[in-house]
Amino acid sequence: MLINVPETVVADALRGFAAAHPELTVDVENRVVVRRDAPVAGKVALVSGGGSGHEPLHAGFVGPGMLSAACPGEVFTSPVPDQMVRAAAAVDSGAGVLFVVKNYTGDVLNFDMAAELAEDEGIQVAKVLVDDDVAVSDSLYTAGRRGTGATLFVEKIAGAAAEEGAPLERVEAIARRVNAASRSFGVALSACSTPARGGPTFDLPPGELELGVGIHGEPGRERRPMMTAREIADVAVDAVLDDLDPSGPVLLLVNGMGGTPLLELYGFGAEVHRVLGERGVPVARTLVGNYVTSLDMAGASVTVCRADEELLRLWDAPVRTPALRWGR
Amino acid sequence: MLINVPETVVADALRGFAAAHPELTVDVENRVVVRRDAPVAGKVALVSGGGSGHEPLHAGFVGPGMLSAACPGEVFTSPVPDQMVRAAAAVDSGAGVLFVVKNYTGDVLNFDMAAELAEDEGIQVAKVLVDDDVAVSDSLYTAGRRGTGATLFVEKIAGAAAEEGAPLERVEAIARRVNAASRSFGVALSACSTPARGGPTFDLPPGELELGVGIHGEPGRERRPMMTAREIADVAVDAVLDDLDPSGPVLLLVNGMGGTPLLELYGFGAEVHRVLGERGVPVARTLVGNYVTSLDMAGASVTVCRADEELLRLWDAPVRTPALRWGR
Amino acid sequence: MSAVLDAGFFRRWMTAAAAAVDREADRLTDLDSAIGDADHGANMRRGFAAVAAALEAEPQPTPGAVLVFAGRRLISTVGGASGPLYGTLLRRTGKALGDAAEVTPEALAEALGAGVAAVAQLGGATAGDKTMLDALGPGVDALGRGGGFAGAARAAAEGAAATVPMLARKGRASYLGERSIGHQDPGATSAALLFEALVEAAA
Amino acid sequence: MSAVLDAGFFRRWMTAAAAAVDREADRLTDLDSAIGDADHGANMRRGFAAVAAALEAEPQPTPGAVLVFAGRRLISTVGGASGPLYGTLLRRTGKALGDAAEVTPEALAEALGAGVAAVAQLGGATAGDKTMLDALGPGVDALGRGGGFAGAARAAAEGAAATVPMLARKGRASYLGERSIGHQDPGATSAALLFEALVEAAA
Ligand SMILES: Nc1ncnc2c1ncn2[C@@H]1O[C@H](COP(=O)(O)OP(=O)(O)O)[C@@H](O)[C@H]1O
Ligand SMILES: Nc1ncnc2c1ncn2[C@@H]1O[C@H](COP(=O)(O)OP(=O)(O)O)[C@@H](O)[C@H]1O
Ligand SMILES: [Mg+2]
Ligand SMILES: [Mg+2]
Ligand SMILES: [Mg+2]
Ligand SMILES: [Mg+2]
Repeated sequence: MLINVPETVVADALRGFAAAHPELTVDVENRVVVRRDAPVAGKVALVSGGGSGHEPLHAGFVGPGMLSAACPGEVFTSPVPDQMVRAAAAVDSGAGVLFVVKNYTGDVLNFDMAAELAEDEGIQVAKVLVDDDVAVSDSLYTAGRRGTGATLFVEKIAGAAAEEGAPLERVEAIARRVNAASRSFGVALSACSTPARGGPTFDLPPGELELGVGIHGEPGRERRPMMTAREIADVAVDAVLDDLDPSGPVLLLVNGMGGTPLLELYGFGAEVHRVLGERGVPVARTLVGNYVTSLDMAGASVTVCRADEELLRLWDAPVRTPALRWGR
Repeated sequence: MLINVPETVVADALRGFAAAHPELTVDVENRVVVRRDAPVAGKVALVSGGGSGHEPLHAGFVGPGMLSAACPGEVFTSPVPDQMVRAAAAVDSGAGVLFVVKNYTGDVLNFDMAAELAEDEGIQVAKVLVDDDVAVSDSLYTAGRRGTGATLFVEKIAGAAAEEGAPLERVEAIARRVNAASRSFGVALSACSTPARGGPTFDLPPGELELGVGIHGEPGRERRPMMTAREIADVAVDAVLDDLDPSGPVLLLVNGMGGTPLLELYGFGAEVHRVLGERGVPVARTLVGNYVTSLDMAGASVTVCRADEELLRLWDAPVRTPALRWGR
Repeated sequence: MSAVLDAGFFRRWMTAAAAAVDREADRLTDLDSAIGDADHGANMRRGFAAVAAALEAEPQPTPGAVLVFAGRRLISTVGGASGPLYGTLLRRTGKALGDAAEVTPEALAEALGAGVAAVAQLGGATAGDKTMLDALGPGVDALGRGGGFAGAARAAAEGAAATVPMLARKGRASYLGERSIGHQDPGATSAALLFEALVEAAA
Repeated sequence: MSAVLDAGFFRRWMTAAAAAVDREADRLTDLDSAIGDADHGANMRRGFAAVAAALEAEPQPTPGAVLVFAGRRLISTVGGASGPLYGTLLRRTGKALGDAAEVTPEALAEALGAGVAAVAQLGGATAGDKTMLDALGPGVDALGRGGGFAGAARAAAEGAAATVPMLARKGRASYLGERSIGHQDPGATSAALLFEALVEAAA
């Protein structure tokens, strides 16, 4: 691993992030990344965060048109409430703060505590839970669906709404709408290696793959002999559509887990487009790349979001962050 | 590997690229990616290309402010002259075409043949050879230094000059100047796996690394027991500075080879900034990310470019490509 | 076990807990990599190291204060699921102890019962869900039945071992469905270490 | 070897070359992965498969035409260093053969000499640089000395084997410096296959 010692990985990365992005305010000590012009008068602020190891999520999505602040935790570990409270205080203009929380027990508990503390400080807080991963059944027997690729859609689209001046309830409602309209499915062709562990988090021999993985190096729902990109696209897209059933155009994210070359990811994207075409689903916008990653895991996920005109307009709105940037 | 069969990897990726980037013209059959508005009247065109497996280089750099067209070859194999001639014909407005060629025997020979053929068709062609890799000594006993990370600097800055309306000789001169002012050094923490080979291109046990690698999965100059990010940054930056000796501000690219998580890459970037600071080299701009990759190789490279005011201005000029995008 | 427990005892407990999770961090992470995300060892080590250091710098005056303070530190330094859950366990236990300078083992057992109930409420888990509750519950029960610290540690360890055949219904392990069966829960394992640390603190 | 060689022979040569590089593609790629970029087998397979298919579709009338046509196809389909180099070898050899309907082995040896010289000029390499020239040169020389196709194939194979101890001075292997020593050059290895294919075509 290209690191110093496991203990300083997150702090080291934040120092490097600060050096590379002078356009953002990076508090390395307290682990908060903030839009330089925050608080923006009258604007609802978006705060997200989660374990590190998913870069560019979330710090790479801080900037005009998307997040106001991000709180990186330790690798694969939710940040602590102190970070979120500090972030909320730094970005709140009085118009309130939306916490974008991926649905993991740790993230939920820590953001809940933070929301209580922030409200104690007089900050109005709303929360949206992102839970798009169809590989996990949303039942009493699980912690509910995981939050994965849809996080990008929620943060981009709700961020655009906030930038347009929408009030907190409306930003929150749009964020919920995007989440409800999004589903994801992921596969792993290798495990990932966390710094603390120093090696792969599970044993996946070459020639096998895991279907239905999340983004924390955990094994998936099922192990299978290696499949082709075509076959994987069939499984992933069908799993997503089974649960979503879109009638109109969709936003598509073909997301790399970190270790899959862009060359392969684009080829996989071609197969995803093929299946969606065969299923009669028109793709309005496509994003291909490593956006919601799992360290060096080889693999990919497919996220589909049912889009109406408003969501498309907000998707196309200008965004200016380290990892996502267009318009203006 | 997330592929169908090795034989179709490049074509599959181009199909996916075309689907994801309707703003570009992608000729999948003939393997040419072209700016949609080409030829731009009066504007010098930039054409580059090289083996696939280095994505987003080069196709990801096609668009206003950077390349006019890119020609992807097979994996790690220079494209053929037919592609380059076709690209040149598609983008030439009469103002001439600059071929940006990384210094590898295959690329040089194929682009040379293409230049001859294009000139036969009445297209004015200039060429710039990128050879920034200090791990290879530029002597009679080698094919000369390899072209690696500086390619991004050359394509961005010469692309900006062309966009401003500079004539061919001037665009060529700027490209040469950027190349002459740039040096790179790379390390590998793992080999990469090419589709054709189906496995790692060489054997690198965990706990060892290769210093002085290129971007084609070839072993480097020297194998060493694993080093920390701090130590690697010392070696890489010193190798670069030894050969460059910058007095003023520099552009810095901390480039991932593909398989190293962004989290680690930013941490490595912090160490690179530290060494440069210790050596008294002010960093004017920093770019951290996977830009000139070697499939799924774990590792990173450092590219430093001595920058004057003109280069900085051209660097900051607007660019609108899939992988590099700012301004406007 | 007839002796009353003062603030020094509770500080020793936290220091022993820090040593235990440090010693066992790799095992906890290994367990977590089988059915979770391979960070439980690092999480517990980071949290209890911070607790031990903070108590060194600011030794708290009463048993309740030690635990409330330790719980807050856990919440501020651990993150993940275990940070708020263990943090709540200690805070609520500490609050239940009030501001007495010394407490009996019986009072501790009762206070721990309140702490465990708070954990169950916060996480929404119950016995048999394959979580830390499956060690915390039996440990506290044994203590309440007068089993002493050693008996509680034994019961907690047995509770942790009993999570192996369980199907996880809470936390990350639940994502695995049937594949969670056959592995010991990392949080139950660290919970058992907390009871072992009680034994050490009393020795 | 007294027989004259017609266009059919040259087409058979190209077909046999396609079969040989297809058969040996993995070995060529293995050699290239040791000191290059692991694509030489795929490159040669793709190029000669295209040549064989194109000749099937458009059988060329003369020996010279077959080789010029084949060379062009290589240039258009291979890429890398080997595409222009092998393409030039065949094109220049073909050009040197002129438009005769039949050529003698002696004429082929001479024409190949011109082809090899063109490769040396294009790539700037000389004997001993650990490239395809180290098999092409000895092969052509043996043919010129009347060693026949079999003798040429033997000499080319020996030439390829002799690259093992060489330090590479051209192509990617040169990046490795001293570490290029001890490995056989992939291009020299494929060059030897071309001479083997000559033997097959004559059989
Ligand atoms: N809802 C819950 N209730 C009680 N304990 C839980 C719950 N969810 C998780 N846990 C415990 O937390 C442990 C995992 O802790 P840790 O690995 O530190 O956090 P994370 O799961 O966020 O990575 C599990 O082994 C389990 O014992
Ligand atoms: N300058 C040169 N002159 C002659 N032959 C060369 C030269 N450079 C490379 N070669 C030959 O090309 C072979 C490599 O071909 P290939 O792997 O197909 O292309 P690339 O090196 O572009 O990947 C080498 O083994 C060597 O024999
Ligand atoms: Mg975790
Ligand atoms: Mg090659
Ligand atoms: Mg965990
Ligand atoms: Mg090669």
